[in-house]
Amino acid sequence: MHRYKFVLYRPLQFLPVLFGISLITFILVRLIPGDPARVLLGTRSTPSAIAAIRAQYGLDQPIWLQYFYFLQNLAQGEMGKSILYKIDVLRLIATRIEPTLALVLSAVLLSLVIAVPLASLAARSNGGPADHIVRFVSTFGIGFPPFWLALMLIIFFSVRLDLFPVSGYGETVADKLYHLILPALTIALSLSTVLIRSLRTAMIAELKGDLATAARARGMPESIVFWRHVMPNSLVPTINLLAVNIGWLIGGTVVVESVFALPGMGQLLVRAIFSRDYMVVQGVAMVFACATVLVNFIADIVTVAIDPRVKQ
Amino acid sequence: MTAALAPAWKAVRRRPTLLAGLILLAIFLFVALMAPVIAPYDPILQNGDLRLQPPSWSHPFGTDNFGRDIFSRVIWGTRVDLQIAVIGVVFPFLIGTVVGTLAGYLGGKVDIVFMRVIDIILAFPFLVLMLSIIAILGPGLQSFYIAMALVGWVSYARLIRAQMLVLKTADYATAALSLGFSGPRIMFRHLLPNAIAGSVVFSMSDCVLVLLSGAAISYLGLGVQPPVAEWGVMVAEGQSFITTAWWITLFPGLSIVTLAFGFSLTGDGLGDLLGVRE
Amino acid sequence: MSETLLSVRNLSVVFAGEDGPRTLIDDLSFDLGKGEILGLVGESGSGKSLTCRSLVRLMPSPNLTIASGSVMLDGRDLTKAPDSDIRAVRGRDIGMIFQNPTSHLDPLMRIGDQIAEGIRIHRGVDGKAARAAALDILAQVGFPHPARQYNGYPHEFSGGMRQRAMIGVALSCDPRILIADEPTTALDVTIQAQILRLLMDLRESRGLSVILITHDLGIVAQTCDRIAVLRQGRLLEIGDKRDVLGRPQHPYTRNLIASHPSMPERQAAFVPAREPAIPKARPLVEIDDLHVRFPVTGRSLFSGGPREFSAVKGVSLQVMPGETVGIVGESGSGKSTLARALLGLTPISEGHVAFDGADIVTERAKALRKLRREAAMVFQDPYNALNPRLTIGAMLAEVLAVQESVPKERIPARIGELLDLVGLEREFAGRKPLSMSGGQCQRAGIARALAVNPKLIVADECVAALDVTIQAQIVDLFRDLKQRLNLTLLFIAHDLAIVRNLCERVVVMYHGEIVEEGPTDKVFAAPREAYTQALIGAIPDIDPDRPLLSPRGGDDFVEETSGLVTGEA
Amino acid sequence: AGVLTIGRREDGTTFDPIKTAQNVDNWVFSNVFDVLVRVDKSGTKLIPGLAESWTVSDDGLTYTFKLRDAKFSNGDPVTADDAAFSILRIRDNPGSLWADSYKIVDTATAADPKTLVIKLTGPSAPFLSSLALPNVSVLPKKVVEDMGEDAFGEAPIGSGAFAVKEWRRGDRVILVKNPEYWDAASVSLDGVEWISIPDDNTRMLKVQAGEIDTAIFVPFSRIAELQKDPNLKIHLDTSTREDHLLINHEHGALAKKEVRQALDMAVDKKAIVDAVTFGLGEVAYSYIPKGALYHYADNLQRPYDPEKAKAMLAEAGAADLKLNYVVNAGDEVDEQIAVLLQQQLAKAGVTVDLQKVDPSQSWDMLIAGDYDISVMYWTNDVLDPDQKTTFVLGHDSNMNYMTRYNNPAVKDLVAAARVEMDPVKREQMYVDLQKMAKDDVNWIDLYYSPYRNVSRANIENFDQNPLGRFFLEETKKN
Ligand SMILES: Nc1ncnc2c1ncn2[C@@H]1O[C@H](COP(=O)(O)OP(=O)(O)OP(=O)(O)O)[C@@H](O)[C@H]1O
Ligand SMILES: Nc1ncnc2c1ncn2[C@@H]1O[C@H](COP(=O)(O)OP(=O)(O)OP(=O)(O)O)[C@@H](O)[C@H]1O
Ligand SMILES: [Mg+2]
Ligand SMILES: [Mg+2]
Repeated sequence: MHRYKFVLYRPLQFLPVLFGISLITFILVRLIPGDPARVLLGTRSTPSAIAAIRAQYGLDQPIWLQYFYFLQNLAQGEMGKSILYKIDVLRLIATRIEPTLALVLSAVLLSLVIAVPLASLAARSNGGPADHIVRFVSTFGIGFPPFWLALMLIIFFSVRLDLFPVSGYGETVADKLYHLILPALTIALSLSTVLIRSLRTAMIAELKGDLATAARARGMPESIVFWRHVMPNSLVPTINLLAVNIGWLIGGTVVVESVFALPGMGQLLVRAIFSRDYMVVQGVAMVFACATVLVNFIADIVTVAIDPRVKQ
Repeated sequence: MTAALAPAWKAVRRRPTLLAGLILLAIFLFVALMAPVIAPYDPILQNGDLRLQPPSWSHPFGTDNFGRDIFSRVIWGTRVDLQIAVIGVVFPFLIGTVVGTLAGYLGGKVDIVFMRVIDIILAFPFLVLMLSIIAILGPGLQSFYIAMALVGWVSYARLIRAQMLVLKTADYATAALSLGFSGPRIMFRHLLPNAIAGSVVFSMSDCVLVLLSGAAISYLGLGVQPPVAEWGVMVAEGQSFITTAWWITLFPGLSIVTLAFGFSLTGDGLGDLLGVRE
Repeated sequence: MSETLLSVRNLSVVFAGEDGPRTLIDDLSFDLGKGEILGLVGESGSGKSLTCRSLVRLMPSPNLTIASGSVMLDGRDLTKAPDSDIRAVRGRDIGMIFQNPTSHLDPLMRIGDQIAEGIRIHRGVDGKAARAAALDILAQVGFPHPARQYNGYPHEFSGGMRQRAMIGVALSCDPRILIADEPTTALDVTIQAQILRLLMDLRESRGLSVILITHDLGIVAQTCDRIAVLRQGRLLEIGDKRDVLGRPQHPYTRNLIASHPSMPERQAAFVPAREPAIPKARPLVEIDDLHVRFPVTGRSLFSGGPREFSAVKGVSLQVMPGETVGIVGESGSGKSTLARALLGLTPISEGHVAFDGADIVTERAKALRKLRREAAMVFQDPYNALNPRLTIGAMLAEVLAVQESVPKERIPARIGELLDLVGLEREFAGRKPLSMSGGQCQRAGIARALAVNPKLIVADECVAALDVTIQAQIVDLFRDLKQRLNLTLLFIAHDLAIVRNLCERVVVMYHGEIVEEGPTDKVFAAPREAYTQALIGAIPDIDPDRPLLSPRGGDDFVEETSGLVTGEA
Repeated sequence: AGVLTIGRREDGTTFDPIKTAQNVDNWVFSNVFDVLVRVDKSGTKLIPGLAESWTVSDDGLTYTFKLRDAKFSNGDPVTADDAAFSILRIRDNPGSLWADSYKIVDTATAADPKTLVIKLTGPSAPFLSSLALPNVSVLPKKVVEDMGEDAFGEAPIGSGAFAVKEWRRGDRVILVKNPEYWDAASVSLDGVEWISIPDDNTRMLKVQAGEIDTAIFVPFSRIAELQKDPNLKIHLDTSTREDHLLINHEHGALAKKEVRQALDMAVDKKAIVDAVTFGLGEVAYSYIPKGALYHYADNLQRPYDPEKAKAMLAEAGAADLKLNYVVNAGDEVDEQIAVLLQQQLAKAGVTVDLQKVDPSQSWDMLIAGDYDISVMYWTNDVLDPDQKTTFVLGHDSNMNYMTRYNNPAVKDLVAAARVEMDPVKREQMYVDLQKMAKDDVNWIDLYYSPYRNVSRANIENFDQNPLGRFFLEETKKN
């Protein structure tokens, strides 16, 4: 099983990446003009109050020292304290991570459920009416701004038809899933257009390719040619594309979270940036980065599992 | 000139997708260039008496909450949005091409360093970067371009690098080397032109991504400075009227979708023409 | 001819192009007997593959249609049979094996499963029985350890084994007719001989009828019963191989036969004008105990095993000015690496290479300057060797400009001269590689090599990709240039026949080492090493009466390539 | 009976009242904690809270409060000790954002379990009303000390009408009726859920769909539409919010009073009220908003007259005035005003460059004086006008709310009004201040606007006072 050996040593390669990200974020957020203390105090801020708050959160220390403390904390599995929420960043993130995770997962699943059959349909009727319709819809669908799409879905499905809740996040698992349908659909609609296009192209290439020819030359029925040979081979390039997109999604759900009032990480991040809650920005960035790295890692594992040629 | 274009025209004519895409883009370009002539009203002039008028003959797309003519705003917005799509892609494209070429061709340490940087950027949450840069430099297009350029080049670099890795083993690269051609000459004159097709095709879908990112930024209220007419901002601002004055969001929204459609079609067509599979 | 199994009558295939229809197969008729091997030969693009695909209606593109004619099998016309019937014919009656096993085998599926799949579908048996049958087939096609190799993936096997697997997959449906489309073009001569032998054995044991497509007359001569010669979609002649080879009717066939490197005429054309190498001259190229190692990628931090792979291990060689040296050896034996190392294109790990007295290791700058101006390379794939975006003229002009070998204003004239030298019309200066044939591209590549006024030309497999007739032309061109310009030529090939009739001296490489070296005629007449014997023995000779393989000559080497090759880098 | 669900923009940040200055937090504190002294519904009168009654010594330095029999939600009685602890804590705690406002407190002691004595370092007219601030709510000393501040900030114990049952961060705060509340009998709701729904559209759609009972922060643009819905009730409650245009008095021509007066005349406030608030706002003419104590209704209103403004500018030598206008990004209303003002000022020959910046950054720019004009707003936390007056006109550390307005006479009057204990004299002083500020144009008053809330038709008594407090203990869900 030496093909899978990278599972052991790859995580070591993550460390420099995460270190780089922590450093860049650290510098970046401190370059932003504005002061968390002032944001906290709002309109009634006075210089003495500001100085007190800055001292309390160590913001009056030299920046390299602040970074040193940050790393020191990190080594002990801590990420500092939120200035706005007054609790540990990790605890704060723990309370907000689930909706984002659930949203991304369900959106990805939903987009696969939409994309795989449609791409198959289009590829198999290459040049036919079904193909034209799928191509048109997927090409056209790429350009919809997500927040607009989201509002349209709410107005249509929730207000007109009263099928789904307008917004929010439920309490029980079933309730949560029910609340996630529309937000996931919003993301899935745009994600699936990308997947459809990639998958369809790969499938058409495979259907015309040597592999399919060889299978047909053996008298294999078209269904076997498609499902056993064309499909797996077309999936390989799509997995990577999907991984990249999930990476984007993880940090980019804020608009959908905001429209559907999902108490997730995206909203946390935006508010943290606006209120200069340095530690929270830092923590969320690290979590997002870890998630992205992890997704790519998983994609690599899946690719290796599907495609025996790939060596990492 | 015409003679040189003839084969290109022939190639385009045989591809309805490409043709449709190019025509769409050409229309937008025309509208953008001719905006002062085409637009019936001043896009930023407010008229308190004409607020929230539904579409009519005098205001085909209606008016917004300031009584500004949406049709004129959409037309002027073409300028800004075309610019967003193009500039938002050109810089990443240039940076990515150079980096990808160097990393792919030179390999070794250069490659390792660039690949690590790329790893970091890929894992870097885009939103953090975008919002920080906007916060640092202030909202507006230049911050947006910078943020896009800082992140966007990665895709191009990766595409070009992958091509370069293949092409540098091509016999004509070896031949050039054995003939004593300089590294830059081999990279940029011989290999790059053969490696770039994939990036050109990708840049079209990238234009769409840039447009949508711009719209998302507008949603968060960090888009272009008012009162400039920009579609993303128009959609975002018109949101509050979505149930009462649908036309405020619909027309700029449709413009984004249509322009994106134009880029996608062109990208598909180019991919077909250049034999690129994404 | 034995009882007719398949009968093709007046077959025409038309391509509906944008500039109107084009007939690609024109009124083709032939029969295939039971248990017969029919050879289909012809230059590239003559329609060999298309003909065979038409038999089972597997057109490569929907724009290609069978316009007329019939293909009769068991009294049915396959061109008119319904789709479901034709599907039953494919594989079950007519199996196909293809030139490129890598792309025709499913990379994601185990070899054994690919064979079992056909068995399950066509014979309707369950998984277990299918597996047993697949193991049986694996053994039949020469897998030494079927049970273990059943679970291998295509990429884990060598090219020869992949081709065997491909044949196994075709056999899984138990066909009566096997169409083999250039099954050995991508393989080394020794492996090629094994595969051809396998096909002949299968014909014996299963009573298969085989259509063997090839462009190598030698292969046809040694394996087929009858030969059909195709050109531009038309059948020029068909008949018993002895008749066709011995008394070719059509001038094109005669030309084809005359071009074959093993033909006596072509060998005679070689003038052993061994102007006794001027003894006082020092060698132009001196290679001394050269080692080239590549770092092995894909090894993890923790795994042991070698970090390096030696492609060239301790090679020493001297080439005198004006000499023509052939380097032969199977694929991967290090020929190209040696060539690249001596041109300073690959870092040298150990040892010395000197060009015209300048050592590339110790006096790198000087040696490279000399090399870039006095040595040039010609490559295997004529298309890949030319930048597709530059016209031939632009390409040559660039070389001349960079080398500053001629004054700027003389460049156009010089381009003309170069084109003349390699026998290309001057109008080719304005053409791009894609609008040229392989042979023309190869000439342009040679022109580029000549543009530097070289003392040394290294030709790496420069004719392997070309049709025999073109091959012969290029070889003649080299011979001519060599004499006119007093070139030193290092000619790398795995086709020994060509080396035999072009080179004075031959070097045989095996696994990165020189195993034999000497004057061509001597080596060919009396090879010392078993490996050389095997190589030579495996050359398909156009003489139909020579056996395909010198009896079990290369057995020592069969083992080398038959196992899983996963251990290799 | 029933649970009232309220949709708001943002989730709260903490339940430790001294550590936040955000309205989202304060509005919930009012329901969970109780203060010694409350502000009534009109927003202009102090009424008893936990203190049943109080007396002030003649020198105005000693306040004695009599506490009522109240209990925290954990059943412990509310004692004077708790009250003293809370007041000293807001003054002394390093994390307190309000320390400055309570520096006036010298000592706070429990004379007996139900009697609290507070001594001030000097007389202060606004002191009593500052005790109505939710941030100085009475906390259970023992619980805070046992749990630790941080833990208390997440799961607080208070003596308000409701108790925190669960806080799902980013999503909602779930409150249940506090049976120990001293007036529990009159509380009708079983509980309240404050739900955060950041997107304005979604929040409105959610009430329209009946998924929540009420929503606050209704955008101006949606009022008319929602009013038509028979299932909904729109609540436009008087607020103390005032939007104004800050002017940097130190920048060139803006130092001249005439120039500022000209700008005041060049701004068509009515047009802003119409376009931005859809007529729901009211043109502002004093820095003390309508609905607040000592508001001067007859203050000067300069007419809109761009021609005259232009002439005045020319006369003052500022004919081609160029102004740098810092706009808060992401605030729909701010951006709209900016666009309008730009066009209006252009009519008076003033060129305005809009510079949109992130809100947290605009603060820095205003403080640094890196602007010419900028729109800001202020909502009162306390009934007494002193707090705002000090910030805006008192020449304190904030440079008169970043305007750098400088008028020694005004400065002295502000200080005097702070210690004037006679309400009648004091009112006159504030009227004078309003006149003086208007004359100097310390800034340009733009408009007053109401709180805009919407509820389902079955919700009764869903009221907000001008200081923002929701009287949920009176709300009924039918
Ligand atoms: N898909 C296709 N579309 C159009 N023309 C085709 C297609 N495939 C093959 N042809 C044309 O058909 C002719 C015969 O091609 P075919 O592949 O049969 O040649 P071949 O004899 O097998 O050559 P080679 O030795 O190179 O394999 C060629 O002229 C080729 O250009
Ligand atoms: N850049 C490289 N990195 C790693 N290994 C290499 C590299 N180039 C060549 N090799 C390995 O060195 C060995 C010799 O390769 P080389 O190309 O010299 O063989 P060859 O004799 O020219 O074969 P062919 O007939 O297929 O051209 C092969 O096993 C090859 O895989
Ligand atoms: Mg062929
Ligand atoms: Mg080679």
